[in-house]
Amino acid sequence: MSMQTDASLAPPPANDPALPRHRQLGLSDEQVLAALAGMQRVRNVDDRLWQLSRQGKAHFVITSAGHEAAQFGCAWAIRAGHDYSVPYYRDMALALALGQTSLDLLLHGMGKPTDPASGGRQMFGHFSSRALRIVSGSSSVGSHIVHAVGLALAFRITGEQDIAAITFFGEGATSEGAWHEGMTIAGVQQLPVVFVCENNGYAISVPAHREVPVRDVATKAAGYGMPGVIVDGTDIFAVYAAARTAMQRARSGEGPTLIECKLHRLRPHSNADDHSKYRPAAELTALAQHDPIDKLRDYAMQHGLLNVERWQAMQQQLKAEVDAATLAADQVPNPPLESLYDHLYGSAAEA
Amino acid sequence: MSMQTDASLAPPPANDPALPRHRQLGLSDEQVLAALAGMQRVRNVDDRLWQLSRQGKAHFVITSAGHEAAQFGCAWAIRAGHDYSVPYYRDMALALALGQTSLDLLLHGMGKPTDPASGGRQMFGHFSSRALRIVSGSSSVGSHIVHAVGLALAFRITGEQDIAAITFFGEGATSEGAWHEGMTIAGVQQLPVVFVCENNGYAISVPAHREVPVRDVATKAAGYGMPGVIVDGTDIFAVYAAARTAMQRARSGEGPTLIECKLHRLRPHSNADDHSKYRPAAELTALAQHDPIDKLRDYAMQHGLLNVERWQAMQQQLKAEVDAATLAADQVPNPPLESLYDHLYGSAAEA
Amino acid sequence: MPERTFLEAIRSALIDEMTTDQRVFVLGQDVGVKGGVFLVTDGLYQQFGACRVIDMPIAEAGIVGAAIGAALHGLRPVAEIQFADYIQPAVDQIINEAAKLRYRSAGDWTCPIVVRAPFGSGIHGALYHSQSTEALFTSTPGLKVVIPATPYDAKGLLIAAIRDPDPVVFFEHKQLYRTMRGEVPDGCYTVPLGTAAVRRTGRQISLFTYGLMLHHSLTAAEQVADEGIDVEVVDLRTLYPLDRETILASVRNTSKALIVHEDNLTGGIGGEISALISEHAFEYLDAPVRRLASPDVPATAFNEALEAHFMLNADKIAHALRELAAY
Amino acid sequence: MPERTFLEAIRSALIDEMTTDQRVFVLGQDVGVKGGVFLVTDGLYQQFGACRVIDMPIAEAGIVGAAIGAALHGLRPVAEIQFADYIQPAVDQIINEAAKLRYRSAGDWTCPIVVRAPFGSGIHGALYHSQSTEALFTSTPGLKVVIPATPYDAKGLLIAAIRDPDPVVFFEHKQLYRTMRGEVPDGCYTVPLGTAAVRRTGRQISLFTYGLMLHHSLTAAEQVADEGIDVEVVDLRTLYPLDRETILASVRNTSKALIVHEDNLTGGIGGEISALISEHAFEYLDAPVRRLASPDVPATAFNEALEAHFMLNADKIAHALRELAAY
Ligand SMILES: Cc1ncc(C[n+]2csc(CCOP(=O)(O)OP(=O)(O)O)c2C)c(N)n1
Ligand SMILES: Cc1ncc(C[n+]2csc(CCOP(=O)(O)OP(=O)(O)O)c2C)c(N)n1
Ligand SMILES: [Mg+2]
Ligand SMILES: [Mg+2]
Repeated sequence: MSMQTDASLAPPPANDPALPRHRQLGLSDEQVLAALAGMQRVRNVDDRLWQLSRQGKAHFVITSAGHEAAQFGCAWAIRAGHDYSVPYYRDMALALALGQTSLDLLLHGMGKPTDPASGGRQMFGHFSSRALRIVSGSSSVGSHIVHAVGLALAFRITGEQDIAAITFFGEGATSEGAWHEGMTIAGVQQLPVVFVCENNGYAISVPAHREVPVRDVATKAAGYGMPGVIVDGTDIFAVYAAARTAMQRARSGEGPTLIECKLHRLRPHSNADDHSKYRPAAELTALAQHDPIDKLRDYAMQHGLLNVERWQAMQQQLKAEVDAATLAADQVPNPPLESLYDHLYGSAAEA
Repeated sequence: MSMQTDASLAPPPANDPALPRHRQLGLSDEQVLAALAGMQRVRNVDDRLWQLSRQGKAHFVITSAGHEAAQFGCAWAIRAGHDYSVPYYRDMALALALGQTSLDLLLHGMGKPTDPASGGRQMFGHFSSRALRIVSGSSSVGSHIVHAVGLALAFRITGEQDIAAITFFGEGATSEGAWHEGMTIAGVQQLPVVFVCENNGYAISVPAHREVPVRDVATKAAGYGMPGVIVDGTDIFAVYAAARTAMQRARSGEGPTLIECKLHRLRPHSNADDHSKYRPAAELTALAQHDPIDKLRDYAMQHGLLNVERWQAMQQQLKAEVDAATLAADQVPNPPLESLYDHLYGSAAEA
Repeated sequence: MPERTFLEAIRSALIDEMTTDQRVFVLGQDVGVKGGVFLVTDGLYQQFGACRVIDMPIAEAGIVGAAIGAALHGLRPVAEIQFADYIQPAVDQIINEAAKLRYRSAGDWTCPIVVRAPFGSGIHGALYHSQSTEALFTSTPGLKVVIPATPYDAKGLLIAAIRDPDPVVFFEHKQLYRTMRGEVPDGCYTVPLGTAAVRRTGRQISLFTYGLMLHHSLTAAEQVADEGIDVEVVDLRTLYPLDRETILASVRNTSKALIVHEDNLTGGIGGEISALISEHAFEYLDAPVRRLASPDVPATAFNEALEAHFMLNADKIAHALRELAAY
Repeated sequence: MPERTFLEAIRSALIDEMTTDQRVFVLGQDVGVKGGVFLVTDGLYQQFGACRVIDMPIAEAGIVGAAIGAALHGLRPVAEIQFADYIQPAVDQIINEAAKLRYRSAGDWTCPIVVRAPFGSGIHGALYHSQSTEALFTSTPGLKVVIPATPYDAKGLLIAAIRDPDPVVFFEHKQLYRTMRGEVPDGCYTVPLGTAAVRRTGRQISLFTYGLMLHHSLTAAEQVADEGIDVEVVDLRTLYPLDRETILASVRNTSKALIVHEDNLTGGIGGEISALISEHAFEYLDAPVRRLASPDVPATAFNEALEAHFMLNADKIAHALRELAAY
């Protein structure tokens, strides 16, 4: 279990306004630094995948750059391996925060047979691990929400307490019929599930005002009988506070919550996309101001958790790590061809 | 074009609070009496269909009893043959209000080749007439909403002004993914379309609190960037006022509206249903108080539009009418068997 | 052994399996207090409670998707789609999600769900309460498609489907619900998925069919037996994956094949079976493989005369058998 | 005549038809400023404006449903589904609504829409950007399913589809978009729906195929030609309804048939074609009708080696042709 996920087990937060924000939330300095390192780690993997794609070694990259604080903030509220996470393709940072490694992600990106998400079967972006209770998804936008709802329904049926499911999606996904059906079932039955919208203002090229009929996705929550919360998705502490409250609500039987994290997609949708075609130049320039890693780094420095030297050392170490992971992933040979036919059906013994 | 549909062309309403409600809304005494007669006419057809089903002459009945005021109230705001109506199976009263006849409905119910809705192909409840711009629907709940939205999109594309589409559905249908997608598109593009929910509190046997996550369906409107209006669906004038406002909004380019008509299904879902199994006895007894025909009749009497003699005469005449229509429908012979293969594809000439 | 209708057999499967296995639960529209629009789940709500017999909103993708999610946590959901005609909004969940979960996670996750749906015509259901929609699912690796024809099989196959480690779409012919009776044991038993059953042995023609059409086919086989035409009738039971061995063994024996299904002719499972026979038993064939199916129109019409004209029956099947015998 | 890629041919069809007919418009995800994820609609937004080139929310049932509604008012919508893998949420609208509108209203209403979707593997798209989903639609009376293989046909068939009075699902193979070039006239012309094209005449084997596989098949036919195997290659172009006459005429001439498709073997259109041939040309056959198709797994894998192993190619087709010739 990753360090981040311990946060939700932390002692009740000390709400002393004199304390720095993370201490108010009951987070230790180490936890903050671990999150910062994790966010930078995943950004390095992101960088590396773009590079590998230009080299023809990774055929698909879908970035999490700009979304890291939202994903790490939520991860603090998730007990990986206990609560279920149902992510979407944008959630590389979440997968790492929940316990997957850079090597895991690179094996996935390079389609290697030891890819823990899919054994090299799925395109990059389909994070999965049964051990960590990260649920395997398809690429079909919005289709996974209902699985989180079904998991929550299962807890209701078995009578399990103190457990929740949490699912992630873009604002574009909230237009899908399946999303609505999942929200409806969760609302009718007041199930222990948390819905996290990573609202980056675009569905590929389509700006939010052409795909979402309201300014704030959180507004939609009222139609499903659940609270809707808006947070700054580039502020890891704001996200954590909202996610923790929502998960606690869910775990204690008070019902579902919709959290909207407002944030920015810092890079094109994928390596097949050129966002300069549809995003104004000024908007692209301004993106640098919305980097959640910079924000957390500055916070850590301001509060004396970090200094320039230590940050540089951290970065160097993380750089070495991704190099090593890339090398290791690259060396994994292709699977035997007959493995194409494996895992189509189970055996009766399983049941 | 039916009498009811002329109402929307009436002079601006006289808002004198001293006037009876229908006059305040610009409706003449004749229009009110015509609506009352229409509602009773359709109730008679309803009665007759149940009877015919017991005789094995109509194989499916789906009642509009209890929904008549909502449907007639909306019909006053629709210019049949100009605006498009996209109904659902519960909308027999609407079909009649828009210009279909008792004979049309009985031909449909008896599956006759001269059934104007489908030539005897569809089960009863699939009202359709291109001349009246009543759009043919399937039985798939919620799937027709998007067609109304597409019609509204068409007006936008062609630049037609002063025209709107209006669609009808139960509260149960609002859980369907397709409903959500239609609402979303209408909201994003602010299209000239009106959504009317006939909320009778049940989806077949499932009570609203098990199928709709909010007390009022109108609450959902906010998530789609449109106003949501609640009206007493047994009060024809309240419905008309809301529908007229919504249609005017749509026609003048101000965008969509969701109207929720609260009302009661006075009979079982269909002839295949026994609602005593799932509705409390007290609720069934109380249904008699929610009959919209009684309400309108009492109103007409109170305001001197009607007296007991005239009401009795009206009823007798309507009874004779449905008898004659039944006889006429029953005499229509079956279609030639080869007609099963007609109308599968069009000819190039059509295009 | 107690006699039960087809419908009672299915209900009995649900009750017995829910009693045996706490992981099993039922969800769908009107399955609770009402007991389902056909009363298949009648009494289950009272017996097992609202937590295991769950009335759902009108949201087919949500129903199947929720079943998938619950299965991920180890439960055994049995989802009811009220009519096979309304399974379309759930196609994405069934084909792209349930059927691919095991494969896409290289065996890490599995998805043991059952999706039940009544199908077929003959109850005046017209275009949208009569469809045979099995062809939507018989080209999806990872899925199983099961259609029982007898009360005994209905119970045994449903229990097998619930216990199966993979997703199963389970179609039940509406006309069989109350008209078909047979001996059905108390308690749990299974009929294996993926195996066809030879319902009548014969030497001249192999007739492959399933669902209601099995019964019309057996009647037809008796009709032509008097004329010296000896028909072997095979009940496919599982349409995906097909029991190739039984199909091929039968046709190698008889040398002629007729496939009968209520689904439309074009694109129905008949084409696949015909192709299999051509590919693997060509040298045994004494005649073209024939298909008899519903005409290629959207579905049966409401009008009684057109409905009767649309539907297959024993006479039409007997006619096809005679033609094939005479070839 | 100008040379165009397959993709440019499709774009040219849209531009020419939108110029000619004001009723035609395009709707889908990212079709506007971005010009579509494959750039098929690149420039259309600038040329025809936001009213006729409409970016839509991620709502496939909504997109197709809105197209249906607009068609009811007399417009000619061309809806784009971003990948054939995401057409599933729209299956209900296509099959239960569009395809049945004319029939269910006894001809009162009609539904002339086109639903375009890129399909097929070979671009490292793995399980959800590679599927061949045509089999979902080839059992639906009222619908037409069209799959072009050449730039000339892509334009002519698309214009014919737009002008057709009924709903058409139009699949475009992603691998052809940029790799396939050919002469494509300026201005509007049509290639009739429902007719197959004999791309290569031959006397020994009829090979039936469509889409990308046509090109692999033609290569394979050349490969085996040197060995004295004379193959007739038929491009089906319309999968529903099939051009039975051309199929049967060809096989009656050659006496052997091979069907090649990228879709999974089981449940693909191959079964239907094989059945048709068995039923109507049995006596002409000198060998079993053979099918060569993708293996029965969910779709191609992301791993390059597995992807290559999954995919059909000219060598595999040539191998099948040799086997059939030797029968
Ligand atoms: C059902 C479906 N339709 C379309 C697509 C193509 N597609 C992939 S990502 C995407 C945009 C999603 O936008 P959003 O939900 O806002 O997430 P973001 O990528 O912005 O994080 C689209 C349209 C898809 N994968 N699935
Ligand atoms: C897609 C779909 N699912 C299920 C059904 C079965 N069904 C028919 S009517 C109905 C209830 C609809 O309830 P509501 O929308 O509230 O309308 P009401 O009948 O109460 O007027 C259901 C579930 C259907 N026709 N279509
Ligand atoms: Mg987005
Ligand atoms: Mg209702």
